[in-house]
Amino acid sequence: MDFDFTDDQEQLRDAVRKWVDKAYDFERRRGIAKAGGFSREAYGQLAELGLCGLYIPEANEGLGMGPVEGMVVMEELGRGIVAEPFVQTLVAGAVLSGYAPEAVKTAWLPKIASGEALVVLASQERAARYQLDVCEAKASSALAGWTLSATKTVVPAGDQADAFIVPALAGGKIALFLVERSAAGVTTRGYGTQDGGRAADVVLKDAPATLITLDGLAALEHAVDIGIAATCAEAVGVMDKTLAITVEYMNTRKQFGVVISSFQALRHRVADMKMQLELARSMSYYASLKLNAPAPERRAAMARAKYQLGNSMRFVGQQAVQLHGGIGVTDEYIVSHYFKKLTQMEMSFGDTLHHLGEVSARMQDTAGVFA
Amino acid sequence: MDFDFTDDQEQLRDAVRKWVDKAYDFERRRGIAKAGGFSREAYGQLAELGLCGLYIPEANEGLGMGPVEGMVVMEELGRGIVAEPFVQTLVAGAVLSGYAPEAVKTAWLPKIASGEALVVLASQERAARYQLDVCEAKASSALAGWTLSATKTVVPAGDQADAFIVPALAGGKIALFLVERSAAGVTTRGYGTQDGGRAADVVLKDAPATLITLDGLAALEHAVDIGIAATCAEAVGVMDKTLAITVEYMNTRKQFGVVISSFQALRHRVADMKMQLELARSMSYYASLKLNAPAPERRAAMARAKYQLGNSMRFVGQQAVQLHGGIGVTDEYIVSHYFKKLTQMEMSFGDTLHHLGEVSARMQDTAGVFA
Amino acid sequence: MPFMDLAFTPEEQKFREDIRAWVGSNLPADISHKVHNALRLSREDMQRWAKILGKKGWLGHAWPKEFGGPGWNAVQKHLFEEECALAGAPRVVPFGPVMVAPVIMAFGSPEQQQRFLPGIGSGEVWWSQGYSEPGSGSDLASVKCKAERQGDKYIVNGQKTWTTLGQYGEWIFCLVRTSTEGKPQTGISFLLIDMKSPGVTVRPIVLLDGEAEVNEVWFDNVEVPVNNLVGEENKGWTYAKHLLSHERTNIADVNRAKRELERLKRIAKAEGVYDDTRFRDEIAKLEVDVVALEMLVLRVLSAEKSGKNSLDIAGLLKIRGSEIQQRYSELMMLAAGPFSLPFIEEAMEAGWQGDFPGGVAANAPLASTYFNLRKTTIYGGSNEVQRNIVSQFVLG
Amino acid sequence: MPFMDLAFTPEEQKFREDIRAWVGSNLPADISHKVHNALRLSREDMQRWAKILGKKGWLGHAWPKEFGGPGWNAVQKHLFEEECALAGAPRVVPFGPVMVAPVIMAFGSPEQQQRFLPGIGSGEVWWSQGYSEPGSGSDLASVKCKAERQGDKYIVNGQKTWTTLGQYGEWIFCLVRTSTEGKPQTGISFLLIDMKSPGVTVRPIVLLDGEAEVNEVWFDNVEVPVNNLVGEENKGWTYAKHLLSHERTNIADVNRAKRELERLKRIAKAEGVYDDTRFRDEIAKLEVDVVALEMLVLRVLSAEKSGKNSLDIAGLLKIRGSEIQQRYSELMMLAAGPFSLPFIEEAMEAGWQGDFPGGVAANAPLASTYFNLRKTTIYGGSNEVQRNIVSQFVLG
Repeated sequence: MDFDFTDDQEQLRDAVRKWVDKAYDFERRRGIAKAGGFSREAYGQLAELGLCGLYIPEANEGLGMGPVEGMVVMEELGRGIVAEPFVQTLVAGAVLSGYAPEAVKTAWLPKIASGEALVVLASQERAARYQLDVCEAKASSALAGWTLSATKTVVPAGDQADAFIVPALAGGKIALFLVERSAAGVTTRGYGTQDGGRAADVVLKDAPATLITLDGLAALEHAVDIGIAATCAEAVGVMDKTLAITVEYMNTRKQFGVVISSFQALRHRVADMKMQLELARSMSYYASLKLNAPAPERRAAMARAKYQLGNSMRFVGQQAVQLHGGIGVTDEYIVSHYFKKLTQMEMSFGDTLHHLGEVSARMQDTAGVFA
Repeated sequence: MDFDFTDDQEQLRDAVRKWVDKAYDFERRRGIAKAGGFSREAYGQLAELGLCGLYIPEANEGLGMGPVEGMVVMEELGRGIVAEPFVQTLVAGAVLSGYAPEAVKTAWLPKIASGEALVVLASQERAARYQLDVCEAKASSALAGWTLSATKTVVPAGDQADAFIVPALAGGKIALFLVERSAAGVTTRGYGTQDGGRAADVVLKDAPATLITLDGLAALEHAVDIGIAATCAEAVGVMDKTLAITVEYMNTRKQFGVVISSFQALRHRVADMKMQLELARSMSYYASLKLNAPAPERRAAMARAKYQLGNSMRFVGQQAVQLHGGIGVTDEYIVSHYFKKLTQMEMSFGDTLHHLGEVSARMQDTAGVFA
Repeated sequence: MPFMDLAFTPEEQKFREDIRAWVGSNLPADISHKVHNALRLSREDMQRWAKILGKKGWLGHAWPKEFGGPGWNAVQKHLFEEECALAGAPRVVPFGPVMVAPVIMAFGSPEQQQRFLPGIGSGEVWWSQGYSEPGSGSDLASVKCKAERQGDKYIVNGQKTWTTLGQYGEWIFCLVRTSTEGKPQTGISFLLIDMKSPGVTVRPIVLLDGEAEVNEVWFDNVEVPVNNLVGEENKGWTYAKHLLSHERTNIADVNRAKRELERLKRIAKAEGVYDDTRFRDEIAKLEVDVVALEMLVLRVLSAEKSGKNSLDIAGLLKIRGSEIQQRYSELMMLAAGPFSLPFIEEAMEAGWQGDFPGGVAANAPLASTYFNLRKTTIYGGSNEVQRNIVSQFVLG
Repeated sequence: MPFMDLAFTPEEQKFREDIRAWVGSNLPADISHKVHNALRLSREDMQRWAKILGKKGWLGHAWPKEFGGPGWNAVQKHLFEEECALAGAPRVVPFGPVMVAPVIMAFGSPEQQQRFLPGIGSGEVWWSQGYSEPGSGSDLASVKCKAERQGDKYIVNGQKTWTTLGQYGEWIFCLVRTSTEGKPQTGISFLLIDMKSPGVTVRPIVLLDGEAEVNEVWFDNVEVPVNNLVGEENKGWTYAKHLLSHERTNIADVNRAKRELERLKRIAKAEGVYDDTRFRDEIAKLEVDVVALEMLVLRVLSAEKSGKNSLDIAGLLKIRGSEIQQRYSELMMLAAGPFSLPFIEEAMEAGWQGDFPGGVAANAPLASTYFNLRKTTIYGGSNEVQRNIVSQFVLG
């Protein structure tokens, strides 16, 4: 039982933090959001730092690192509310490494690791909401190979990605496929998202596809769990910075002749924010450290973590705005952007009520971290 | 639309308040609780005030008053956390008046009105919890009349009452009966309750019974709704006094050289208590004013009211203790008795989660008081 | 003889039905469509409805008869506001008819009353409010914007902010500092300023939802005739407080809450979560919250009508009303979940023909509304300030 | 090389298993039965277990080796406490081994150490705490209880209160005022007093659950030898603070919370509400709360073990731990609902053969426990004081 980071992990953290501080300040982010919510250039810089290969084996030109390194990177990207969907890169790297046939790995993993290819999960369908086993997309097998017909929506950076990981029904069961955006029958329509990022609707009409695995639901659940752990870590970074911004403001801003940090009711609110942040950080550790556990244990842990993080994100985001007063609801001042990011993350990979349901359904007689 | 009390109602309020202040102070209440939780003498004084006939028609020697008068009386009894189960007297008066055959009315209503007879609802069974349609008690009909076999538990003042109103299955449907405590086959075992009052287990073995109505579920629901409205009003009185006690304490008690009412975080807590009190008072009005509405509307209103009251009671009670600090958890100081009363009332006639379920199940497309 | 009764009297019912009928035939359908779906309202939309009300004499529906108002009591005003809200009428922009008009009536000269009230009552002239300044926050008496008397003019220099819809304003009523002696409250004056005057600059502030709902207003040597001073110099704080005391039950906005709760149920059904126990329970909780708030409002109205009880619970109405606004907007957004996340500004315009992700264009404004309504616990005296006030009332 | 890992090391696992085996064969079944069912523990029960631990050398399980402790690190201490809690061992009465012993070790004379520590470590001598006074509340430095030096004695006059289990106490460590000069903190001394001394009176305070868990202790010209003074005169506040700094992760009481959460699930099943979505969700929320608290505790332990991170979150542990205690006791009571309401004192004794209303005697203590645990957010520095401390840490 140990929660110390290794020196290598600390160096990784420093490298990402430095990049965020220097290369991804508020003005650049604002520009990226205005320009559509995704910057290939910024994404390329993440690749240059070597981050895109984090979860990819060294054999496939990646770094072969694990969940703790992923957590460290996501925390730091969260502190800068980086709009590029790096969570997706972690998911794609891990899922292809873990489930794809050798040929797919060889073809795609080095490109993902180098940043040449952005691969994202295209799973959201209208009828599914947060349920992973609801899928209307259909896969057909013919001599020439698989083709997919599907309508996927709110796909992260969907009109910028080079390929999609797509769940679709093959013979009544969910299988997982890789579809290139440039393939025939693929159309995308991109738009900005509330958090300043980018997404797209992706429509596939008999689009040629490569099979990743026929055991698609298990792989999809794993993918989402990687996404949950990464989102939890990202949220910790966002909240940590949100609290810091709020503290700085409260120690500067005066009302009735004194700094507002002198009002006890507001001070206690800050104590409650700190509580939520530390509970969230604890559960983010828990999520990352359970990411390699057997599926039922892993799924239960992710639900618990995302439930805690959802509550924390909502409280910290809302209170940060409230404690800022009027300036908190302006576009000009940075805190509202942190708040919007937290809001969107609460709805990523299942919201708080959804995960409460998961926790409730998976409850055992035992209790605690080791139960 | 009017929420003014009439002069008669104000006089009624004054009369009850005076009695509570003079005749039912903390020391007397403590004595009653120690002696078992029910005082026939105190109950007799309520009867002398004419209160026991409140819901009984004048034709049956009652006052023929309505829900608003009931509310006024219950608020004042609540302020004194009167342990005698006056809610039951309102319920019995209304249910017998509304559902019983003429002979039963003539026999019992004048005795209830005069205080000679205490009649209480004996409905709680182990398997039922808060569900009214769960009933294992059985009624049998023979030449000599009805007999009942039942085990009812936590019956208010059950070993002190003169008769019980008992739901039991007659031909597969719930009917309502009157059973005298002195009847053959009736045994009771009394005990104190957490709020300083009294209850009993009541076992009926082929006990002779008088039929009140075969439409027992409707009558039972009505009885419980009368109980809910009365409990809501009582709770408003309890909370009103609880807040007053807390305010007085906070303006006296010093910490770090100043009265604790000068700490902003505690002041805001008091504002939140006031909020809960006024929301509760509003919903108590709502409950009493909907008590004569058609059954579906009435049931929905009672669920909404009890849900609000439950939340308010919990918050006000817990915070009152907290704001008192150590002295708040002693038996010696009065506030803990108000807290325990509020706790028990939350579980009377259905707790907060139960009524949330009722509100949810009865939800319509419309919204608001008049929807 | 008054007695406790939840039902409105037959006269009140008749009044309500008359209002409902009139609103039903006079509220333009294109406007109510926007309101019911939280789509963008233009200046023209808002003013069109104001003028319709003005023509009927109901824009100043709370005005006394002597100034051309209908002379309604508190319950009638409430019923009017409720019928307008439920029908999907836009909220009346309050700065003219609700805020400055009562001050002009109470403290303005007859000349000012004749000059300004008709344009306010008809909806012709758009007024803005100039109270807040950068840094003032909840401390409104910290006015810095300066008005120096020079002959028959004031020369105004300074800045106001958070001026709601100020980009449309033709006139603005301002608290200005005319003296720096004594307590901050004593040197404030109440000035009416023509926003077309040279030296007035309006700069929109973009809010977190991307909309420019509020503004900064700059005054650079703006000349204002002294007869635009309301009442006496240095007494403006008194008038401003009078104005604030006019904000009563409408601060709770319970009528809008009822309309939006019904909309929430429609959204939850469309999104398939209405029958999910967990989500439905959240709506059920809000349902009770709204009923309790409405009962609280009705109690205040009853007390106002009868003058019998004194219920000093305006702070509670503000706190609870704003919390409820935030909660219904949050639940709407959460109901749509991922389908509330695309930010497509055009989709917030009525008549947009595009295909919104997930296929339901009604989801387009949900997140924006949630973001926008964070303001409700901040403005109009933050909820923290309201709790100070409530606790002062309870604890002394 | 340390690296992030949730699992305990094989050595730690082995340690845990050894503890578990020992506790399994040494904890008397009648005692664990009472703990698992929240039945009344007698003085004899508590002391019996203390002596068993004492004999093994584990009553002072956090003591350094030089004073006869096992010399465990933070994780080992945690594992020991966890195994004891999960097995249903009574909490060790902390006043002797956890509170006064470290002060005597750090500041007491060798003579005092030899005189007092063996009796504490063996569980033979029952110690009480004399900190709080009437009116002192969270302001512990406002000590009024007076000790006047007369030759080789102090004459002690005054009153202590909230003395937990003081009715059983043989010795009491007290903060007493030996000087009224300077700041309140500077004139306080740390005195060890034999409770059998003439002039000591103990009066139980009945709490809201009807139990006499705490006491008032009166000192009427009590003579205390000066060699019972720990450390220097007027430096007692420093020693008391040292003692408070020893309260770390165990203040969160997460091990007990885990045990009680499992008990809550059993009660919910017995009462038929475990499969009710609404009730079950409340348990599920608590389940996450407990895991999050445990992770927070583990983070602190890891930091203590490695000395690498500094995590000043003791205040958070107190706040969250106490809230969780209150919540599980509330849910247990609500699970039983009406069947938690009878107040039958005899039913809280082990072996009671009566028929509890509803038929489940395990419900008898539920409401009492809920009432009793209201103290947890008040004592040990109220949660309001803890929030002051946390915000001071965050905001400066």
